[in-house]
Amino acid sequence: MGVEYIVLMLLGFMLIAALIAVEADDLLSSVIAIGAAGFALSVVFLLLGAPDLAITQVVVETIALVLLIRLVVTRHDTTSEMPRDALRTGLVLLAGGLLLAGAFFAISGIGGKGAIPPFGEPVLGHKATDAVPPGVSADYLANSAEETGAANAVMAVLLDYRAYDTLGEATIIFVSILGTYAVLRRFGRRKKSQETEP
Amino acid sequence: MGTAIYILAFAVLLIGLYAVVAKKNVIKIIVGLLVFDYAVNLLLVLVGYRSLGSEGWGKPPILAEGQTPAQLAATAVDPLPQAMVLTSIVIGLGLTALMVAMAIRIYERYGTFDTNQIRKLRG
Amino acid sequence: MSQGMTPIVKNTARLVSGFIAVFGIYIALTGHISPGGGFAGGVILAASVVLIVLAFGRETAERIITPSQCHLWDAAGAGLFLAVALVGYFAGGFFVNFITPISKGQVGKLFSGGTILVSNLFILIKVAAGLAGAFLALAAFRRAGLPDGHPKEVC
Amino acid sequence: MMFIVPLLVILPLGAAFCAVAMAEVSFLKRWTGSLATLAVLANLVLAVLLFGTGDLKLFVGGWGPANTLGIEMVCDGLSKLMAVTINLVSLVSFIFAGPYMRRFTKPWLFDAILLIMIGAMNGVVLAGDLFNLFVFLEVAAIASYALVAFGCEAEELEAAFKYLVLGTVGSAFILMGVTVLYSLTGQLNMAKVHMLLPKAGLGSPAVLLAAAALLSGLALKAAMVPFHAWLPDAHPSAPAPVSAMLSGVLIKASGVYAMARIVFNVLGPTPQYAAILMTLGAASMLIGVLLAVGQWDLKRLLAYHSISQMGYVVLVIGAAAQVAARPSPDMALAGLCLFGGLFHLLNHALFKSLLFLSSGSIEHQTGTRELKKMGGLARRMKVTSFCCRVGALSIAGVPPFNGFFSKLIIIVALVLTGHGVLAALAVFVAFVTLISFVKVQRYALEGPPAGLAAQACEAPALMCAAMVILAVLCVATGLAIVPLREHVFGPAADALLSAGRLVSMGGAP
Repeated sequence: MGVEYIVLMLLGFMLIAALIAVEADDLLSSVIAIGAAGFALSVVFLLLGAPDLAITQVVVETIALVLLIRLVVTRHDTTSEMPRDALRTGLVLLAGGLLLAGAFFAISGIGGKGAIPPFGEPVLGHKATDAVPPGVSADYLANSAEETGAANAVMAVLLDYRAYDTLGEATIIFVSILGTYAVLRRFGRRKKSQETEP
Repeated sequence: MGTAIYILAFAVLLIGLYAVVAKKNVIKIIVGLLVFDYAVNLLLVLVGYRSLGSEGWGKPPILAEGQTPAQLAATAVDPLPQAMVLTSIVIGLGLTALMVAMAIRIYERYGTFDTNQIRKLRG
Repeated sequence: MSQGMTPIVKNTARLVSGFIAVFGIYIALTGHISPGGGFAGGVILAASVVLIVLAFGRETAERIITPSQCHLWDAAGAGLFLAVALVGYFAGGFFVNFITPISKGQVGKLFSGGTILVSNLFILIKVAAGLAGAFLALAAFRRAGLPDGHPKEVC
Repeated sequence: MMFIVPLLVILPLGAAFCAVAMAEVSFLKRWTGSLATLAVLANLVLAVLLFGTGDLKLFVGGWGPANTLGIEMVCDGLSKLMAVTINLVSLVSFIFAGPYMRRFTKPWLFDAILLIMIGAMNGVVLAGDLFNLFVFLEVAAIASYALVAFGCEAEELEAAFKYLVLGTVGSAFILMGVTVLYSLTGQLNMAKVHMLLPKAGLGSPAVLLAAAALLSGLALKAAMVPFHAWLPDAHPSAPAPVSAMLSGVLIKASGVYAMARIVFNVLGPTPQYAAILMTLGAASMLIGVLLAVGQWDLKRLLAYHSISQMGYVVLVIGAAAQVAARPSPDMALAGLCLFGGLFHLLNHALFKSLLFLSSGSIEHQTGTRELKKMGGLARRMKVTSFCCRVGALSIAGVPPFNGFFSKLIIIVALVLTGHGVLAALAVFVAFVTLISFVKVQRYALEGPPAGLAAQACEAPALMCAAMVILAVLCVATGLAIVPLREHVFGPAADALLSAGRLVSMGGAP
């Protein structure tokens, strides 16, 4: 059985899990369903030749799940099911339909050249003489071991060729954690009497 | 087959979008954003996958013992989208922590996750 | 909740949290030769702190690492990663891999990849300390409940 | 001079890391604000120094230029203009924040987060790589979510959450667009993508999908009208220096600037993209100002005016794209359009941050933002009300001030490109803006002192100093229009129009 079928089945599972997560009445089941979708995604990553991503996705998913479960488990949900906002839902469905149709045209290549390359045939596989040459990744694969000394090409890209992006990534974690501290301060403003002290 | 995989990825993305716009609960909105994030990451990895036809699946872009870089370049999947997804996953984690903190404070201030009751601002 | 969970959970947590921490460090340090890397390793290392907070409660966890130590390690990790980028100026420019030209190492062995190994280490410190600190802050907030005087708008 | 370019990003980030470490040391804790101000001042000096050089292109890590393996940082005329604007407004905001933030707890957190936002915005305007652009957009966005929620009150948390949700959706769309472009070309470097896109088919569905995703994501960040819902909540909820930064530079750097870059330097201007930009711009211009007129909350009123004024910029950038997309483009006319747009962008950064800072000063002294509860402040707070008047006259487009010149150029450019109706609309919007600010003057500054304003006294000296700097600049930029066009806006417009100049190697790949 080809990898396509397994990926397709896992994506179907993800789709169902995401639907349950969005539509479940109980917030805890919703959060657990999103965890299931995340773990299915990590298996998809593993099958598609991305073990780095699979590891990261699993551990990130675990931490996110712990955070979300602790968030919902002690808090009482008082959401009353309101009659649906028909206009909003309709607009979303309309926009979503347009997006899906556009994506379908962009993927299936109706309208001649310029479609997203078919699944399994990325630009990387082009020949150097094609109209669109294979791009930077071919160079990464061929030269990363020689140029950076790292056997793992993903790490070579992440921490050497494109290390500047990784600085941004580290800053994102840094600033979101500072933001967490800022949001969790018990008092945002001082009382009048405390204002004089810096 | 390939088209079906892409369309499924876009369908997951749409579910996330639907939850963000139409749901009236802070947790549901967070869940929708997570689904949205998954779908975009998935799309990036799909774009970089290379199948080798009859010779099997695309290999991870990691140089194995005794393999030459030329062999790797002929069989491995694209490493650049993977580096991008790694960044994107980390962004997702940071956002999740921030969203959870905000949800805790919103619950503390309003006593509910219902966005119909969280409406001090006029929009 | 202040005493944590049952003894079974506590003993298991005591047993495995060390292994989890070591595994996180291993994942980070071998990131350039096998799957993993500093981010995954850092999150795993933070997960061991999360496990201790869940099993024993926040006070016990703060005996291992306090929130203010978390801040310091967090800033130090980020600053050291930036320093790696800045040292590159002496080798020709911003973010230049300055170790590879000196000693390349053997591809596939631990000491290879130049700054990649060093950067992974600093990212490990940064991510682990940051996430552990954020989780401690979230845990502290949860226990405290509402403050006695509900804050009033002062201005 | 090449070494300066990364420093613009590194200095604020490094200072932020230092500030967090300093906060744990008791005797250094109160100096984080000074450190931040110094870092931003150094940044401003470096950004001004860059004007002495030509276009700088730097491959980070030395991985270029042969096959663009690394990330390219591009510092052309437009990047320099944006970098100076960002660092100038940031410096003024930090000067203002010194006394203002004493009212909040843990001001070091504020300093660190705002420094990261400034560094990230510098990163955005210096990026020559699509994914790098996305990463720094995201850093700036996350920092701004945290800053909007900084006060921790119910409204602030709610506004921040709304902003976070919409901002994240926008970012995800941007990443989707980048993904599609990468799948078509195998490159992330903007110049290379621009070069390879015609081979993939410019009007093909995949490119249009990418363009739709990128433009809607960036329109969300720029708060263009169908996507504007978050801005009037988020900008007023933040502390005043942050409002000044968000309205003054963030929506420009991560919205309008990125949009212009993508349309001109990556996708290449076509009539369709021009039409989209002009529709977004005209709608924001009109609807923003109509929503603003009815507001009684001073900061909300200013926030709606931000939408409207950004509409002017996007409209005229769209007109420039339309001219540039013609078979035989009139580059002088397109340059005039861009000159008007970019000049208005700079002016808006100056007068809108001035107005937000003076509203913050009023709020700090009187404790209210409601126009009806103020009154008579002209006598009680002389400096603040003088600066507020300068800002109001600038935004309303009264002759000697900078807003007049940029609006005039925009209207002339619209007439010359053959959009008489849009020009008339722009005049109408300018008129409504004037009325709206007459209302502010009438209720806040003139008249008998109302309850809360009666005991108000002048704001601390540093806050006044910050406002006076901006007020002087508002007048100065209006008077120095000719040299500015020659040395600043001309190269900036060239950077957008000559997309080929971004190509570092030239020739076939």
